[in-house]
Amino acid sequence: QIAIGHLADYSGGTSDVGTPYGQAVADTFAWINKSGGVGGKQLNLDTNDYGYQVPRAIALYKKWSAPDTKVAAIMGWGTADTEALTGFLAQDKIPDMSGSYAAALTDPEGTSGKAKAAPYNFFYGPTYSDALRAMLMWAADDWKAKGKGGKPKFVHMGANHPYPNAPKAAGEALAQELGFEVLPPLVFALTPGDYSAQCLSLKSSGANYAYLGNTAASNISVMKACKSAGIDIQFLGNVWGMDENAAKTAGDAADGVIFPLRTSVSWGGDAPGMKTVMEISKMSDPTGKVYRPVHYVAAVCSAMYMKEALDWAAKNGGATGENVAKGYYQKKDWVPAGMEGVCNPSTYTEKDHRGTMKVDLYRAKVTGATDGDLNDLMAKGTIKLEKVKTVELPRKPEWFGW
Amino acid sequence: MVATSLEVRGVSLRFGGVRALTDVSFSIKDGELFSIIGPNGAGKTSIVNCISGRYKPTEGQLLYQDRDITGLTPNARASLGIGRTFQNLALFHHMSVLDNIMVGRHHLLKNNFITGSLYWLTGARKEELAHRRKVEEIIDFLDLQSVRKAQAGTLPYGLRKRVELARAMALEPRLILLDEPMAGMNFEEKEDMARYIVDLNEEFGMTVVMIEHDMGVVMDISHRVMVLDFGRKIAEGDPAAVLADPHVKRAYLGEEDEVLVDPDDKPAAPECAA
Amino acid sequence: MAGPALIPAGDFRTTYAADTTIFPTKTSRNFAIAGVLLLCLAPQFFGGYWLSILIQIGIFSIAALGLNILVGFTGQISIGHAAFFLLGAFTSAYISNNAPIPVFFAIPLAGIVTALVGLVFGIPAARLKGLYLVIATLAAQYILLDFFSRAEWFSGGSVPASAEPFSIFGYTLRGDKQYFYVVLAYVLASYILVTNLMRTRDGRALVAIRDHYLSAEIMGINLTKYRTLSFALAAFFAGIAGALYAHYQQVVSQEGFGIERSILFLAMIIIGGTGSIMGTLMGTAFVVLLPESMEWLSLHLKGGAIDHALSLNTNITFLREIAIGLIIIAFLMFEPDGLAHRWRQIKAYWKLYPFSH
Amino acid sequence: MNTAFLIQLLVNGLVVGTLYGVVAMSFVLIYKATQVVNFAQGELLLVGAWVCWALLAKYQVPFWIGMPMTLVFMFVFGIAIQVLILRPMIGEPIISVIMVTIGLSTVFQAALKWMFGVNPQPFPRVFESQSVNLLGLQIQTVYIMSLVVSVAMMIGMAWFFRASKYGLAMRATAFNQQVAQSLGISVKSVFAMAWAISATVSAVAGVVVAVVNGVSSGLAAYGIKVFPAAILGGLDSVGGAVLGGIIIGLLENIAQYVDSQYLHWGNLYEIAPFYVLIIVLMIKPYGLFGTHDIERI
Amino acid sequence: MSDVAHIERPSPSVVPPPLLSVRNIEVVYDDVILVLRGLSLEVPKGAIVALLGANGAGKSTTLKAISGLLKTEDGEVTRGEIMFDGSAIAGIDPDKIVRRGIFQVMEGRRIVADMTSLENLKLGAFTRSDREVDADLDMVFNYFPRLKERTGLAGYLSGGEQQMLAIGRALMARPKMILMDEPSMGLSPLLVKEVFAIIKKINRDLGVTILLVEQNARAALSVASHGYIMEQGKVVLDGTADELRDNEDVKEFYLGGAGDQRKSFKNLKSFKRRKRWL
Ligand SMILES: Nc1ncnc2c1ncn2[C@@H]1O[C@H](COP(=O)(O)OP(=O)(O)OP(=O)(O)O)[C@@H](O)[C@H]1O
Ligand SMILES: Nc1ncnc2c1ncn2[C@@H]1O[C@H](COP(=O)(O)OP(=O)(O)OP(=O)(O)O)[C@@H](O)[C@H]1O
Ligand SMILES: [Mg+2]
Ligand SMILES: [Mg+2]
Repeated sequence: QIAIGHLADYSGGTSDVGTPYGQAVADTFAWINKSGGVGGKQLNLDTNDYGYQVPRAIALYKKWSAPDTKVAAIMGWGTADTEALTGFLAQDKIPDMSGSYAAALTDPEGTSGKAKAAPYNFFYGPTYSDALRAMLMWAADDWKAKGKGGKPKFVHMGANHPYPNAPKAAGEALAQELGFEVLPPLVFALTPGDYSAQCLSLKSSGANYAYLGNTAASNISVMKACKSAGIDIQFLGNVWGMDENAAKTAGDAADGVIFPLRTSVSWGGDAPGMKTVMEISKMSDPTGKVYRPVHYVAAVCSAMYMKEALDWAAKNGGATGENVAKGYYQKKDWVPAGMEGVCNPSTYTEKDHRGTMKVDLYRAKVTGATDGDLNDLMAKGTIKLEKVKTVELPRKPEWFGW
Repeated sequence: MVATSLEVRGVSLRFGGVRALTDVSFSIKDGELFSIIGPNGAGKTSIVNCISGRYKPTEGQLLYQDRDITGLTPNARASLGIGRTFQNLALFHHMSVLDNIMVGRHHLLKNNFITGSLYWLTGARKEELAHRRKVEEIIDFLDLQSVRKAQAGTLPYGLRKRVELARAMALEPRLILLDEPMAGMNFEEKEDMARYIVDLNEEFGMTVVMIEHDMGVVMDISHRVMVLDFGRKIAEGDPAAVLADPHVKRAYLGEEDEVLVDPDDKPAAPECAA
Repeated sequence: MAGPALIPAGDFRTTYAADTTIFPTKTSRNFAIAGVLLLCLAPQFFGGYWLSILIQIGIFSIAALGLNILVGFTGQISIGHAAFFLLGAFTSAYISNNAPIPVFFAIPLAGIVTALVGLVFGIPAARLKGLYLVIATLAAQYILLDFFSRAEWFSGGSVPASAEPFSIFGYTLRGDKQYFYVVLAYVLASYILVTNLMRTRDGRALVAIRDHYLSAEIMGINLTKYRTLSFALAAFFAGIAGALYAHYQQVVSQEGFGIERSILFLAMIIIGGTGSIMGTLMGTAFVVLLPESMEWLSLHLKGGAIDHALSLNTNITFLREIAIGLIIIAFLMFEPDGLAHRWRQIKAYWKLYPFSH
Repeated sequence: MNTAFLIQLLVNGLVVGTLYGVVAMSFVLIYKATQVVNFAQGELLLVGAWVCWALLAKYQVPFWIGMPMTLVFMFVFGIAIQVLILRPMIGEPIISVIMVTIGLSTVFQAALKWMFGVNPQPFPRVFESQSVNLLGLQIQTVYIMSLVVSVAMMIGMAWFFRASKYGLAMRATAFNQQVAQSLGISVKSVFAMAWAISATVSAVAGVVVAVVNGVSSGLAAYGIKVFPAAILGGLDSVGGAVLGGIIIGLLENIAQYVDSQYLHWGNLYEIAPFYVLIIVLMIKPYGLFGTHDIERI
Repeated sequence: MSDVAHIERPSPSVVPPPLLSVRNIEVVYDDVILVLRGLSLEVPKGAIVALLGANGAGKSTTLKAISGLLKTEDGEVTRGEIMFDGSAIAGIDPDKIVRRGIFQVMEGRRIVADMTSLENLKLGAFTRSDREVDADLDMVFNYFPRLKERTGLAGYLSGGEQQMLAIGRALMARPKMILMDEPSMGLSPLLVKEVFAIIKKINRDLGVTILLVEQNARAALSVASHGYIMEQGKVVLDGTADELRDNEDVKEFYLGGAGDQRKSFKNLKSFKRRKRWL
């Protein structure tokens, strides 16, 4: 048996997105086991809901890093636990495939000079910064396409907190470069509240594009407040701040928001790999009828990358943390077997953990009232995710690490 | 010539519309046992509060050992040697009796939060023990041995009053203000308390200002008495004479008074009274 | 009440010195020493998991001890303690990264810096009481966190700051087994210092202020000075604890140090018993161990008969959270004065055994 | 000087401020009667929001029936909490009771997520027109409802505490439970009443914020957010709580104005109220309307 | 308890049933501190009974045991029973006991400091729903005119004024029985007399039964018909007021000197005679 640690947040502050993500990881590993495991060995996934609390994550990690029960790898989760574990991971040589996409985690050797070395941190998907870069590029084109004159105005919105701030500098720098007028950032808290004041500021400053850096609940508040104040602005969402459920809650306020997807299609999308995803989903939903949000599909990709790294390690000297990490470096532009067309091809090297530079941008379309079951809403097409554009970012060295 | 311990000059105190004190003046000599009496709400506690710094007089001046203390904070007055007890008990409820009394010595101790924490290394221990010895003397004097380690909040009323006295004594005050030290005590306990107060005055040489409603006690042990009524001084002087004053009788004692006034049993004034 | 009656008969004191010892009896002192010695052996016996739990208990208990000075002894509630903890962590990381000062000295320095900042935020304490003060501390929490988000030079901004591993005179300690002793040393030192403080002049002044500030003032205690001082002391221990945490994790991030954590610190001392030094340690252990034991329980329920009966699977996480809340509530209903109080009663019971009164 | 912008912000501050006031009021109610800082206030609000949501969205009850049902439910719920959890704590140290409310908030958070899921949910459309125009600003209709309700409740509460026998009883209980009991006041029922009213009032606020933001566990943050409002007004003053709420609402919006027009600091919106609060408290240590402690010995 | 020293007296032919009877109660604080050790006493309907005793004897504890307030101080009646008006009241909540007609004036005034005097008095009438509350208010203001003048918060009243308020508040409840804990404490001689006159008057005019705990034994025995003396949690002596007044020990320890010759506080000897009944 190969032991894997799994940190999930089903009950804490990020449980809305943590639940589908964690479920997908659990399902994928169950499915892997069902289809024969890795190198003939079953995977023993130790799923733990740590409620987004750092001390609990550390305690769990210590369990997993103890010599006699050491895990081969960890499926991590959020910013909080990933940051807390970074130092330990490097010491103990245990790879952590997390859901925290901070650019600072992509620098395994610390060569970028922008962050500390994080040799054992991995994730699947574009960094927060790259996602924002892609959206800005789209916005620049959009502005031209609309044929409006003058400089478009861009504003970064979010709490004064590491998560929303992570892509701020990168975004503003690129916006400048692309000819945007960059407005002073607008702050709103991570919790739902009344953000009409921010909306009025948007209006008075005449902003055209606004990045919403927070998680869903507070982004919804902003979108709704701006909608009812009648403000015309193009919102740019972020990976964790916009999804089917957010669109449902925000209703027509979410109509037209652009946001990045980590996979090239969403649930039910037209891709060969989607069949595998559906199979995996049956692990916890035998009926196969439940709609799975974007985080589920992305998490399946993460877990499948981990699986292939484990595969390689098992064949090349055993599934130790060190070998698993090396497993990631073996191929270029690869997609895990069975996930074709779903996961974006990724490349990990000893020097650069930016897996993919490809960002798929989607637009939320909401037509009509959104109360009711998400399954129905998606089936009826009341809520739709439309692909807008796929941006291939160049792997620029100056974008490395931030 | 005996030095003046305290001089109160034209003190007035107002709370919004309430005139608690109006132009009260008196002076207390060193070593005197001075009583303040008066009807309820006359302003007795208020004057003591002015002396100990709890209240700031609206008008007037307070001189302690010829020094103007009107503007001083209460804690500064404690270091000058003014101690007091309270009418409605004000002990530190959750502390032991011993600690309560040790708090009284606060201004006499030197160690601080750093030297105190380092205890063995900085002499704090030595200092604490030295003062503990002093406190034990007070405990012996007031017969508090058996409750030394008890929580002050659980003591019966009478003992609490005694602990308060002990705490005030621990300050080593030159001037001690006692606000109704015998309220709520039975006769026997009053006897004890009276004895302690007399000892404070005679043995320890403290100047005592006492507010008390028990005329027997006031008559017997005080050297001089001042009477307040509606915030004004209405009489001052020799206890027997003051109590015989018809104004005082009307305002305070009630007409037919059963307290025996025995002119021969008058306490001696301080040795070298002027 | 642990009155004099509870000291076993035959244990006479002949000197005042003997009466001021930390431990009321010889046995209790021997037990304490044996306990510490046993703890010293802990790394030999415990796996990484338990060791890390012990380390966390140790670190948090230092911060909680500071908070207990403020809440338990001086009677001022603070819900900004986590921010001071974080300040200590960032400061120590900053000092050891940017100045030629080894971590060994950076930790106490961080404590001092935090104490100074605590002093500033303690100024309103001189005037405010009760809940009004609580809100001032809440403001401290927000203002400090806002500062951390802004001051990239200091905290790394959106990137977590890194902290050096603990080193002393060129020798670097690595791994939990070694770090455990660092924490143990700090815990012992902190608890002894605070115990001493509380039995000397300034400690008594703090308690006196809590019990009756008006009469404390008249007993010669400068209220302003001691109220701000207790903030500084609380911040000092929070800073030390934060620094220890920083060098344990080797990264410092804002994540997870909002009001929730401040409230958790409060939980530690209330559950342990406000105003009790040993209680602080017990309360911290309780708060750290409760989720862990629930985790353990839920793990063992998984797949069992109860699991099937209730079809728990994902629900178990919520049941576990509910259980944590309910246990805290039940505990307080059963023992509102905290663990320290129960502990004293148990001791009293055994001393008086077999007589119940 | 962008006057139109400023006026719109001020109107918004006023409107949102009354909502803060309502939550602060529910908070002050419990404090006033029991001296307990209720850290589960936000969760009470959340319970109200979810219950109303369930009635409206799940069971398709019309709003004008669903809302009163929610209020009745919350009234009973408040009593139930008091009877089951807080009653045994009567007479215990206040700080322990405060801790119990912290425990309660954990329980509520988890239980609500369990029952209603972890995803935010949209609140069914309640009013015909979502917003009305006030001085050039589109205000959500539901805020107007909260405005009306809060004013009505404020007057009611002020009367209750000043003139009614039970109001007096509640104040006496807050002062000292032992004394209250010695006067024949049932501390238990006073507390139950306080929790019941507070829960009901929070439910009103809960529904308002749910209509505006959708329902999600994050709404509980309002509980902590109104702390400054309650304090600014003075902890034991119902009218003060509402006024405190309005001031905080205005402050946030003015801060936003100053920030977006001049300073570009970023976080002034969130932080400025705290700075102002500290300054106000340094001048008026008991808030604007709080009664001073009696310092008499 | 058997060691109670009864003063022999002819028993009256008709014994009215006592309104309150406390039988052999034991009270423990905090689960460990035993304070009352088998205390019994009876208060006949319409009588004033004095309960005297040294500090810490447990007088206040006795009153709190009767009024149920013990609970609020972590105290508990562990043995014995308390009968009021024919039913057992031990263990009942204090507010219910008030509704049954026992009102305690607690030691140390305990007025509600942040309310006005008027509000305090109104609170006294909390359990009443009749229309005579206002008339009774006037009655109280008649007894204590000073209270009417002080319209500010009660917390700022002087000690004596607060005491008046506390007594007035009890009157407002119109109870069957008042338990008074040291009503004369801190009052001026003039007011002490007034208070005792009022006690007598409410007993006579309103028919209120009174259990009076007092340190001013002389005054207490002058209004009471019967008295109990407590030491260390037990009744050690009881009898009619006259009998007690004539008892040598009572004279010495409670009334201030044997014989009618009052000794001066100034010239006290330090030695103390052992109490005979111990
Ligand atoms: N802080 C205050 N605010 C308002 N009024 C006050 C304050 N302190 C005292 N008073 C008023 O001043 C008057 C004098 O009060 P004080 O306490 O000095 O009386 P006293 O002579 O000590 O009476 P007693 O013998 O009853 O204790 C009283 O009427 C009281 O109501
Ligand atoms: N809450 C409490 N916890 C523990 N012990 C208590 C408590 N209250 C009173 N006691 C103890 O009970 C005993 C009796 O106290 P009580 O107050 O009944 O005496 P008392 O006769 O009223 O005295 P006093 O005349 O001083 O008022 C005392 O020894 C006291 O220490
Ligand atoms: Mg007085
Ligand atoms: Mg008593």
